[in-house]
Amino acid sequence: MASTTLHASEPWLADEQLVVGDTVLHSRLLVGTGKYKSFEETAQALAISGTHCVTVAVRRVNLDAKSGPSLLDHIDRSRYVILPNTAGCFDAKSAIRTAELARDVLGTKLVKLEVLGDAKTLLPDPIGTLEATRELVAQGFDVMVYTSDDPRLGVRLQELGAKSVMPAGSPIGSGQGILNPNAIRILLELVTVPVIVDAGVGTASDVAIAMELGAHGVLLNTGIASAREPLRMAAAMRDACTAGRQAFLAGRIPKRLYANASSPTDGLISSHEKPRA
Amino acid sequence: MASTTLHASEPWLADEQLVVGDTVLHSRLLVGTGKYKSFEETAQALAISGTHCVTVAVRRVNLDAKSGPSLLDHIDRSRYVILPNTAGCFDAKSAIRTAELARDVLGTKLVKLEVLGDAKTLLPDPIGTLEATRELVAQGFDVMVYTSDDPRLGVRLQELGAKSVMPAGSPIGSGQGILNPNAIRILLELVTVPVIVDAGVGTASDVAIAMELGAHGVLLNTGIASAREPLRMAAAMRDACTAGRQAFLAGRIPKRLYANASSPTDGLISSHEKPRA
Amino acid sequence: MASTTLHASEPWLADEQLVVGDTVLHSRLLVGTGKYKSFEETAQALAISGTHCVTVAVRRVNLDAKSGPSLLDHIDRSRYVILPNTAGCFDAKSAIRTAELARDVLGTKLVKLEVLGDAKTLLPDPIGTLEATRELVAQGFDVMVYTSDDPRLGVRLQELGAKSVMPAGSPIGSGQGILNPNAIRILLELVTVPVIVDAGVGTASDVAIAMELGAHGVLLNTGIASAREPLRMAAAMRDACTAGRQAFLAGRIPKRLYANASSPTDGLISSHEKPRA
Amino acid sequence: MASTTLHASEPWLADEQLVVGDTVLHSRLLVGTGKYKSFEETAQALAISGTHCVTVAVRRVNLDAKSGPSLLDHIDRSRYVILPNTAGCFDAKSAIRTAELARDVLGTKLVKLEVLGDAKTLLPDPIGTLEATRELVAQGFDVMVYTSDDPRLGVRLQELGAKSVMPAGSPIGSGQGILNPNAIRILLELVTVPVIVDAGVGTASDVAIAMELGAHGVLLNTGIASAREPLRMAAAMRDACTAGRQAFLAGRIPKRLYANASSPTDGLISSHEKPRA
Amino acid sequence: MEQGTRIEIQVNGEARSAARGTSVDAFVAELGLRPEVVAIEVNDRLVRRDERGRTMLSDGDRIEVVTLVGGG
Amino acid sequence: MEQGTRIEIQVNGEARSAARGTSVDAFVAELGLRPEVVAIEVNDRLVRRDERGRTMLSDGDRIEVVTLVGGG
Amino acid sequence: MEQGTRIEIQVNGEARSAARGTSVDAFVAELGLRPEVVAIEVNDRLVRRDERGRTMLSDGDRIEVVTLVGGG
Amino acid sequence: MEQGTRIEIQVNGEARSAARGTSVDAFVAELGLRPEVVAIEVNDRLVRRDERGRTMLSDGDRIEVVTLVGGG
Repeated sequence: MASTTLHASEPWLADEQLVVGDTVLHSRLLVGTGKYKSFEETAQALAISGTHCVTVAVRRVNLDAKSGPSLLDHIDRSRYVILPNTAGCFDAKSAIRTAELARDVLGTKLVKLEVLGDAKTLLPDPIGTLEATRELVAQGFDVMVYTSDDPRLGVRLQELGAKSVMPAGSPIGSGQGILNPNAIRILLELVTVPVIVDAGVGTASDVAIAMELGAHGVLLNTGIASAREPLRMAAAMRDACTAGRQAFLAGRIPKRLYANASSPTDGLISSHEKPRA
Repeated sequence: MASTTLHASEPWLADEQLVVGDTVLHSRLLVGTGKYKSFEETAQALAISGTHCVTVAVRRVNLDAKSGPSLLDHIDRSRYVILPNTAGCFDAKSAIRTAELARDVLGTKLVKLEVLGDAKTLLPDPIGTLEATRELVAQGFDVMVYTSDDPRLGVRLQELGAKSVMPAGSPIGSGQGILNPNAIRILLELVTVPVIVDAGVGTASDVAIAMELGAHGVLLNTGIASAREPLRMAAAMRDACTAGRQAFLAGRIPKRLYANASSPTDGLISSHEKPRA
Repeated sequence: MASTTLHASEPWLADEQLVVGDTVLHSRLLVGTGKYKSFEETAQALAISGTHCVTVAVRRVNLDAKSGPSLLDHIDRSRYVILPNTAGCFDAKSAIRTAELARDVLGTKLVKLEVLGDAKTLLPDPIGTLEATRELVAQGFDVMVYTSDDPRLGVRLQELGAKSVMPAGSPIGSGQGILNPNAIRILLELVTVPVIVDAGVGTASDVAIAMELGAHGVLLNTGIASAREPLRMAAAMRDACTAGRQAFLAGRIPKRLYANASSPTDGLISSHEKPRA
Repeated sequence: MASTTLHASEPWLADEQLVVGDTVLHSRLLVGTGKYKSFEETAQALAISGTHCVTVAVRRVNLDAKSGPSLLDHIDRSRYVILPNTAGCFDAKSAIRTAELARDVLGTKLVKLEVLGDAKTLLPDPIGTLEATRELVAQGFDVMVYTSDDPRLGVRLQELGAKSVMPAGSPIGSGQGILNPNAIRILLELVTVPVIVDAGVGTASDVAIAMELGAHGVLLNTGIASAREPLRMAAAMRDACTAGRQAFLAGRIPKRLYANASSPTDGLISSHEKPRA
Repeated sequence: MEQGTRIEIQVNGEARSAARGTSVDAFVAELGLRPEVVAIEVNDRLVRRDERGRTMLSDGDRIEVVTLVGGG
Repeated sequence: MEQGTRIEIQVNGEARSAARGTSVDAFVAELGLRPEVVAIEVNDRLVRRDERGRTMLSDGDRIEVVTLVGGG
Repeated sequence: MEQGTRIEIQVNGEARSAARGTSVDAFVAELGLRPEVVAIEVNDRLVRRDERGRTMLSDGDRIEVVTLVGGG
Repeated sequence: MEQGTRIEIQVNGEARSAARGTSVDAFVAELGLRPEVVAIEVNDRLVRRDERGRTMLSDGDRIEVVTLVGGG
């Protein structure tokens, strides 16, 4: 959600804040930091997006490269919550080790857990995801868990202590948006922790649709970073997130097969043809 | 589009303005004034929506009512372009008379032409619409014409001199959004005047989708006025319009069947399981 | 619909016949004869499809070619109703001349009218289509008219005397199926002559969907002729047409957000876990 | 698939048979026996559907009722493969016990495993489903397992020895068809055992769509039993299954944004208007 | 014997009367309407703002008096 | 003083009694059920078809008697 | 001095010639076409089957000869 | 006869050597890395920031040195 200042001036936009575990997030848009042309572009896109939470990955240091600038030098930690992910892990053990390494660098307990099933689809492995969730919760992490849109799997992950369930709208980087709105809707009925749609968002309307379904937030990366104009798309995603959230809260009109006049139907001037009923 | 001031501070949002005939519109969202609870609510919703162009209807004066306040008292004409419609007309002649009456009140030549086919669906009658367009253009009106999403019908209306083609996304007040994006896309390829999606918008994502298709603007009324919270929805529609427009200009990522990693795929820590290709 | 013999053995499939003007059609699938590898393949595909009505086009004789076999030698006129089209005509006059030429060859008054708007989209031109319909009806043709899915345009064509309205599901040869089921549904409410979905059918389910909407028939050509295996696809389209029609007549179950058990919910064996409500 | 006799007469419909574990199925349509008005209607619908495999449920005997006719008296076991399900079980243990009871009555090892997560959505519980699959495979059952459309969950179930993966197109009895074709398509790429779409089918086109995606079969019950005319719908589902399968094998035409003429584009008669490119 | 001094007219479909020789302008005032927010047709023909003063109503005229209202 | 000749059992959740020494086979017959269309659990354990003859019911047994019904 | 015995005509857009006094019927035969599968226009006007015999071609006529081909 | 003064280790999969008795801290410095932006595993076990000083590398150790990079 946009800042409270804005809300002071726009009371009709009043909204509760998104809270994940102990973390209060001031925006419902979470943004990744991969695939940008430069750290500068990354920082600018984050700022424009209005996000309060940015994801990062854990990777081996390149020993041959001179010790250059770090991504961390470009992310103001007083401004952003940093959410490390376990992207690239194909088994629970690697994901757990990766989460521990990230916590050691950042000193925070928030983690976005990903245990993937295969390198082609990057879809999550349900067994590894369940195992790693149990273990990381036991180790005191606030686990935000990437999963399929299987509603009962989301329930199981919440039962294991996940602080947020993050269903894929469609496969990572596929840009197909929310392929199964019905599944997201049911998941929202079944779990009580925040549901943050993760992966698959290709354009602004995908974000709006997710939020209109009642999702508590959306996480995206490729949709902005790989757009022809990332900065413009960052602004579009920002506005789509508030638009979708506000539309959800505003209560949309029902759908009908047809017609419901928006202009008065009486007081018409005398006509030669009468309307056909 | 948001104001130029805003753009000065956000150069990455640069966009050309929407021009219909001689009229420059500073927002791509056009908003109707029907179905609100009060003139006050109408005025507030218009202000929040950021629109620059508002539609009104022509109706008989109620002779029994004491001469009370007029809608016109609540629409600041220095701030808004007023677009009278011919809603409720079921033949060309009534629509032409209605346009003339509106012009006499407002002293402007802009008109939103509607010639409807029947009272049940409120879908436009193609023959009456073609006839009235020819006549009103001859009388010097700047005709913005409500039509179906038939692309070749749009071409014919442009050939007759329409200044904007306004295809229905779905039937008036149905809230079904853009039922045939393909038709809108083809229409946009075939005509050169601005294409403004009119009717059918139910919620914010519908507006975003229309703009992402490349539509030059969206006109809506019921979607805001009949929402549970009209003011909130006005803000949602405003943001969805800029979101969709900016996403269109930003150039979205292509859709794929699956997976395209957003985190680096090398530099992974040593793993016990190797990813399955 | 399949033969009456079949129905004698399957009374539950009873259905009325499709009648266009004076012509009774024994199948609701109409099939084109373009794009086949040979006249032999054409004839075999027609036979497999179970169609009773086949479309043909009118073209200049190739004067240089020796007088070879004619398509007509391969279409048994005692078995099939031949429906000539005016494909390739971009104005009313050419379409009318083409219809007259076809009638002179065949000696029948049935014609599929096409007046196209442009060579890129092959979408119908509404004005030329209205003009040619009026004229051909005056000349005593039974006009089956190709049009967009604009419901009110269909009404106008029926008012001019068309014996069947043939909306495009999607552009000719695009294989996109029914892009706007809602428009077809409304058209079916507004007109009384048979509605035959023409163009856009790509695969079997497209035919089934059209028939489930209540369409009286489907006309297709490319979907069969350009499939990898035309004969197999001819059988698929045949079955999809009967499947869709029978499903429409059978009255489908309503859609629900979720669950409606198909097995009894009582008489369960004693369980350790009780179902969660 | 229709009978081999039929194929002898229609070589172009040649298809391999569906094999699940040791069981060869002569039809790709599997049909449930719940919700019919009578055993007679059940038997007739099964016969019309052309199915070779029918599902049944296990329930307590009603001790107060006189020993009346059994469903088994109406299902000719020389004609149909009987597939008992574990519907109504909300934990692995109940499902395992139910499968054992069914095997004791039927003397066969085929079972359709369902472990449900809750009574409201009837969506499968992934953990219970994984546990029960492992145990039943160990006990020598041929397990056909009802699951969500999560592709990686399907892979895990195959790894545990399931003989068929049965993803829900949409929730049981919801009649929403295939909500996420993309998930089914990916599942089909990832597993090698037959994929049989189970649950959610509302009408004929849903079956056709499932088969066109490449599914090896479809199981349905409510779609037929609760249709207004079950016998008619049984025929519709039968034809839709063959239509969809044959269309899949035939290789459909690609989708295009627009136009691909089905009639020749040369040899047109001289025209006054030239087509617009 | 002298002729009546009033004329019978139709306004928005209702029967009304007015003094013979009433101009459109005067009639709008008589109805208590604000002239700048209405438009007038007499016998299906628009009477433009600048014609109202010099246009007199006649017996049997059908008059439409319209204004702008909320619409979409 | 001699012990009771009947045992108390639970069948599909209902209290029933049977003669001491009744086999599962005999009990199914007593219930008037067709043995080929039912399956039996005693205390959550399946009693296979071929075990029914030699399996005797005991006081307090919980018995499930099931059959196949229409389902999807 | 007597006039030419042949006329110049256009057939399906191509220049051709024919003997003066050739009927449409005769011309179709000359072209080696099967009369029952073609239709004929002369100068954009249909010459019906039953008119072919008595319709003579004239110098400068534009003739369309069409047939039915595969189409959708 | 005295033992070798250097040890062979694996760092991010590459063979390296270090002086016997090098602490993790010292080794990170040797690699020219900023200690606050990296995390270290020795033989698949995390060496926490506060353990680096007192943790000595041994011959054959497998060391992972990681940092945070852009990711989604």
